Amino acid sequence: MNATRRQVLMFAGGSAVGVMFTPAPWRLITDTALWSENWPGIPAPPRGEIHTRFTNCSICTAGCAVRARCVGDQPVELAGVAGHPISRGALCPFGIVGHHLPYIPARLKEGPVGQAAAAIAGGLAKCGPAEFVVTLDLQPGRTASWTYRRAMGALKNGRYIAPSVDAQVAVDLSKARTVLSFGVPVLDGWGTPGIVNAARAGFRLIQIDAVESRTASMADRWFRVRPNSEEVLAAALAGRISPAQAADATGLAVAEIAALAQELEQGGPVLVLGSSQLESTVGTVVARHETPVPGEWKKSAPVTDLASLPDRSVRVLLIDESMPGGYLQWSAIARKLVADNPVVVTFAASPEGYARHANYALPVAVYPEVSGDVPPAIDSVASTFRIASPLVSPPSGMVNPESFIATAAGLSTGDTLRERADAIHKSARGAVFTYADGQSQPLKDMKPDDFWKVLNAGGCWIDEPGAQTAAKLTFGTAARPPEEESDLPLAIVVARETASGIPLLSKVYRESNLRLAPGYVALNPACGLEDGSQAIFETLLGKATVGVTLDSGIPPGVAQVSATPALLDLCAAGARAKVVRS
Amino acid sequence: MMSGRSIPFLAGVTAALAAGWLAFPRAIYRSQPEPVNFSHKIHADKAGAKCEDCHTFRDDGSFAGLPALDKCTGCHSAPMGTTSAEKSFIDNYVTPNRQPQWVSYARQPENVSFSHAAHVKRAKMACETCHGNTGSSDTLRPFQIDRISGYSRDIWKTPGTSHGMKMADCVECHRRQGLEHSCLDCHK
Amino acid sequence: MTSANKPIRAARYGMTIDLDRCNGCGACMLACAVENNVPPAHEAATDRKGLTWLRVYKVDNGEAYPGRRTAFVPVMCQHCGNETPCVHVCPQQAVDIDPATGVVGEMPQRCLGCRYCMAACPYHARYFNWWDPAWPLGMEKMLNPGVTPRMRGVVEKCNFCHGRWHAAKEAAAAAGKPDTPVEYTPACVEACPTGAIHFGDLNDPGSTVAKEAAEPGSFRLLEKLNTQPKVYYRSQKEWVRQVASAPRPSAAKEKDRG
Amino acid sequence: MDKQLIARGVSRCPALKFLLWIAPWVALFLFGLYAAALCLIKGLNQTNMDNRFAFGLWIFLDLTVIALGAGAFFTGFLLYILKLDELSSVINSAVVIGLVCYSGAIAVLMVDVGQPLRAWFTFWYPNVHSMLTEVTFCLSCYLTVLAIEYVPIVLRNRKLRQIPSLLVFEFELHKLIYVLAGVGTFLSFFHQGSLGGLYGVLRGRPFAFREGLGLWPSTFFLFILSAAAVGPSFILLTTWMVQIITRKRLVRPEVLQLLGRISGTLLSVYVLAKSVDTLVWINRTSPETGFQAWQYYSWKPFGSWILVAEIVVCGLVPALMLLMPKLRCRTGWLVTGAFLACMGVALNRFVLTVQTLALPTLSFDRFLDYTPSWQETATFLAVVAYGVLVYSFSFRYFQLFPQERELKLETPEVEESELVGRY
Repeated sequence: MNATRRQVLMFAGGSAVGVMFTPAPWRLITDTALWSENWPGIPAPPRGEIHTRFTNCSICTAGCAVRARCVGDQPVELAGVAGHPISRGALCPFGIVGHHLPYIPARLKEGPVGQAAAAIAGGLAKCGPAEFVVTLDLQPGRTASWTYRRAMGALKNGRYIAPSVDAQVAVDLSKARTVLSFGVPVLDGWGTPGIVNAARAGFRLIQIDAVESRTASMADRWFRVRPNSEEVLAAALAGRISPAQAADATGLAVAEIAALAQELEQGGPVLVLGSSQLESTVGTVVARHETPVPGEWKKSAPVTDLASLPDRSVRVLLIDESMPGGYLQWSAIARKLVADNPVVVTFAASPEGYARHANYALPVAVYPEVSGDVPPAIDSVASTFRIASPLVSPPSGMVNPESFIATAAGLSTGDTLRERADAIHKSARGAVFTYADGQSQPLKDMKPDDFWKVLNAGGCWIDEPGAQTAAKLTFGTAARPPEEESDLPLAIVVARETASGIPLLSKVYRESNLRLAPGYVALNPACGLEDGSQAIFETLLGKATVGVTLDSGIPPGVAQVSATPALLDLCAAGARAKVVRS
Repeated sequence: MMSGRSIPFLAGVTAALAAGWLAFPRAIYRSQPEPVNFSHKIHADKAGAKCEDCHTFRDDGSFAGLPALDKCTGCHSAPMGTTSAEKSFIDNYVTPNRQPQWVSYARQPENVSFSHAAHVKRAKMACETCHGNTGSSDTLRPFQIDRISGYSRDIWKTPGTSHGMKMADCVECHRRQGLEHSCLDCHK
Repeated sequence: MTSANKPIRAARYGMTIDLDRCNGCGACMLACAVENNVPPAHEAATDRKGLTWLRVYKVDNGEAYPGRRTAFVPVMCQHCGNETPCVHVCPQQAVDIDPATGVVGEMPQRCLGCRYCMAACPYHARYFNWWDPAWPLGMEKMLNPGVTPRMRGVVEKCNFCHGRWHAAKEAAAAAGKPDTPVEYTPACVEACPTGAIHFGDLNDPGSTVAKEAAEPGSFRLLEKLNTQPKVYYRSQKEWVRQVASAPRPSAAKEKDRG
Repeated sequence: MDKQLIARGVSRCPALKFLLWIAPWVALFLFGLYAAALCLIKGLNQTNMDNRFAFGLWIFLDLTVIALGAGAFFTGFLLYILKLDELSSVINSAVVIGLVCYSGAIAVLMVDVGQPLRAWFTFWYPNVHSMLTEVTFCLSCYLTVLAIEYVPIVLRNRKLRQIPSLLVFEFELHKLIYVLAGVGTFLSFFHQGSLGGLYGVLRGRPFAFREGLGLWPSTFFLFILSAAAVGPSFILLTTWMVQIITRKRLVRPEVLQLLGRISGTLLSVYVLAKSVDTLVWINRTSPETGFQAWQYYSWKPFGSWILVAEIVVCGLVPALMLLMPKLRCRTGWLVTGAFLACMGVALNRFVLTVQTLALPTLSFDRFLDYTPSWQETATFLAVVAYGVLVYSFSFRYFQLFPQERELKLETPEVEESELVGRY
């Protein structure tokens, strides 16, 4: 018994010794090490031929030209198009990761298309004489926008609503020697990066900002005023009120205001942004020619704003947020809806916008899946026409809001983009810049088909510059009088530099503290909350859970709120808030 | 000491040696047949003389690697000859226009950045130097893949050559050329 | 490692970054992540467990409102040229410096994840993969074939976009052009909308970087450590040049998030 | 039931009692293994380390444990090379402690690296310039030495002695002991040093960076000295503790006092060297790299008190305690002194590991804090438990203290009855 046990042990010992003299153990440690190079879960990038394709970015109206490095037909890297007369090769951080937009985690995958159509038809039938069918277009000025206006025009009580009405006025940064900005993020997502950077050396930037925004920190001069007191300062500079009055409201010294006023005297031409009180020097603002459209499109609903509608009058509301622009607070919209079950349909890529309130949320394709034109940028002195042509194919089940709304309104449309392009070609104005060869040629030397081809393969039509005028440019959020009285401790400042849900943007707001993350509120470090902690954000309109970011650039008594719809819905103009530990 | 008591010990040693040298080297690989029984030899004679005729370079200098079906259908739109291999190729791939899923014997690990242009065009190396006699083979030997690391058997030893395609083999040649600078020369 | 190598026309790739132009938009950080297949953050990741080969820091002069000034400092691997701290601490030659380019290279597949190099790096330019990389379903189709994704448990860092270097080298080989040094542009340089970053061969006196690096306003981070970084920063503002020196505990106290 | 395994002439507690003693340690050990498994399977995201705190609890305690384990080589050195025969009465215990410390430390290191499957690359593609390579080689070699030194202790077990071939083997092995002691000493000196060098070479971390004396930075030599100094202290401590726990007299008091004296002497040398080094660093090394030394201590909680605590309270004070014969002969003072000495080294390793990483290097850095996660703590506790277990078994079945038998005969029978205590 004992003996056999010993034999077994010796056999084992023997094989242990023996195996050391075979390749087995050494090969096994090598192989396990090699396995750790490509163990499960580590994707292998697709191989294939490298192509270059061109398009225009339609994330915002800057519509920067994009050069896409593609493997097979899959875009893997986006960059600007050098030599482009408008975007000048620049691309903003969001544009750089634009091709990841289809992969936002919260993307709408499907929606009740049939039911929505039926509900709309029902709503149209039920629509009384004093009731309206409304299309709210968050990004006006597109060809699709024209289709909406035509569709609403085709209905007897259709209305077309857009957040910003005046689309034809543009600024000419190259003409300004001083830019006076009331809370407008001039250097950070307001205009076309290429244009702003090219002009930057030419003007002195004076930023009026309640917090140290990225623009404020890069401005030549930054005046920190009390939140929502920008317009008071503007009034003082316009001479409507005395510097003393302004001083109390803004928290600036009288001397400072006087000095600023003088600076503007000498610093002309002055371009004023974000104020309804001050007018820019003639020359810094231009009235662009309208990008031509087919004549028959003209008989369509005018562009109006929400205020023009009486309360409780909207029976059917169709919202196109497929290309998000300015966001209208929901409470303002809800006030306009009829009392007995109105029909609200939104066309959205993400459930985080109006989809939270609509009866039907229909999924749409996003950049760079879908073909659509980008309205001219605010700082482009000439009208433009550029098409964001798709780089990838959209997932199935996506709805095209343009044709959906047209059909709902009984309007028959063809290929509207092509019709628009032909109309532009007929005008024979301006020039066409082709991305592939970097050449620019007059439109009149081009055949319609070539023009159309260029537009889709990466090209841009640029009109002749518009006439110089003067205007009050109140875009951004020029502070309106508070809509409510509230004794909450914090004044609200909305950060327009918010990142969308593109996964890789975590680099700039979670893996570093460069930008304010969506759903976050920035507070002064002395606020008593921990950096990165969760808290309850509360205004008179309600409360929401937010993340807290501590930023010494935010003065005490101020909360800088990321412009996510859920938070914007809580922030009426001039509203105050409190942030408490959750 | 060398008494009967050490017999089990020696038995153990022998068993281990046998297993390690005979069984293990076979067991470690998994075999996978190529989709079509392709003869490089015949094609070298009949179709194109040079490897580059099928294993082409793209305009940008990158290497296309294994040819796609359209290369074949240039001649094989209809059966050429009556071999069963020919028939199955036509039936399974040409007629339904399906890409044959070739497996590359010489597929390098993902983190290797190998430039055929640099070796073939700049250094004027012959394909055989690394790929051995594959070009003159009459049949496609089954593709053998390491069960654990998932790398091709040729990486360890390429038939028809005295070497494999391990890093050591690359380094050895680069060192002779005095062209060995840093890891990222060849790794990505 | 290098044994009796052919004499090469050695390049010394370097960068100059104009801090007066940088407006902290973050385009460089994202372009870098896209180019180098750096995965999006794991939900538990923070700015201390993240992967940002290139990280833009927001710095200020430590003063309160009227006097307060802010600048943005992009920090990537500084590619130290002298006693490169990370190179000689790595126990298994996963880090080396390329004599042909001066680029400090790191091989994640050789790395055992001891993180000694991270402790050694004064610029915190090295990042550890605390998680296996993960992309939203389908997004891995958009990975760059020029760079391998890394696995969990290894260190990685900026290598001046070596994927692009390889591509340029191959193109040169195909076209029969000389390949040392090859001309190429790293992703961050290409992406910077304000053109604040320049890249080139510091050994070539004609190059922009060589010229700019020699200008008075240019400086390097922690120069006194004598690690001879190849990334030069430039600013006309005295206080901005100060950020290159050792920390100021008093001021740094309240400097929490920027 | 395990009577025939226990050495003749010594008494050990009943098996049941022994089981009760080890049960909690086994539990702790298993819990720790679970935590370690988490780190290995899910990855190091289970820890609270991060890109800035690349090293944490594990490295700190590894350095400490290895310093304390130095008793093994240094006692061996004194006994076999310098022929201090009194020490033969603790050498076995010293070897076991060394084995435990080193194997434990290496086990934790395997969890600490992100890719343990590639750890062997260090042997295959070694970077000879790296201190860590030096450490890895010496540690693994010395662990082997310790294992070989441990074998005779095992083989002298009553049961195993019955196998003649093993007896022969043991005898042959014992002849090697001088060689082993020599090799061990050399290796240990070397890796204790390279562990110090680990930080001294960090040019990028001016707080840790030290100028070189010859090939190595000063910390290289300081680590050797400090390790040699506290090694004996730790053996003294453990022996004393075992005596308390087992309520047995295992070694003569003189032996402990001798250990104390050795410790004290070396400690005073170390304190002197350390002070000189610190002064040079404050006045030359650090300023030259652009860092004023006072800066480091302006980040709370790491005030200059930490320097005082390290050099005076846990350096000079215990050195004096152990050097003064009057104090040394009182167990209380002796043990306290030894304890303080060990604390001092622990503190030194803590400062080099944690404070070095906590301090900012760039002007826009933050001063960082770090608290180990439960997985980190548990993993390390597993090593402690493992140590206790190995030691307990060794003590029960092997002859760790040769003097124990004689001392037992000397002790009067009366006490014997109740002295057959625990163990």
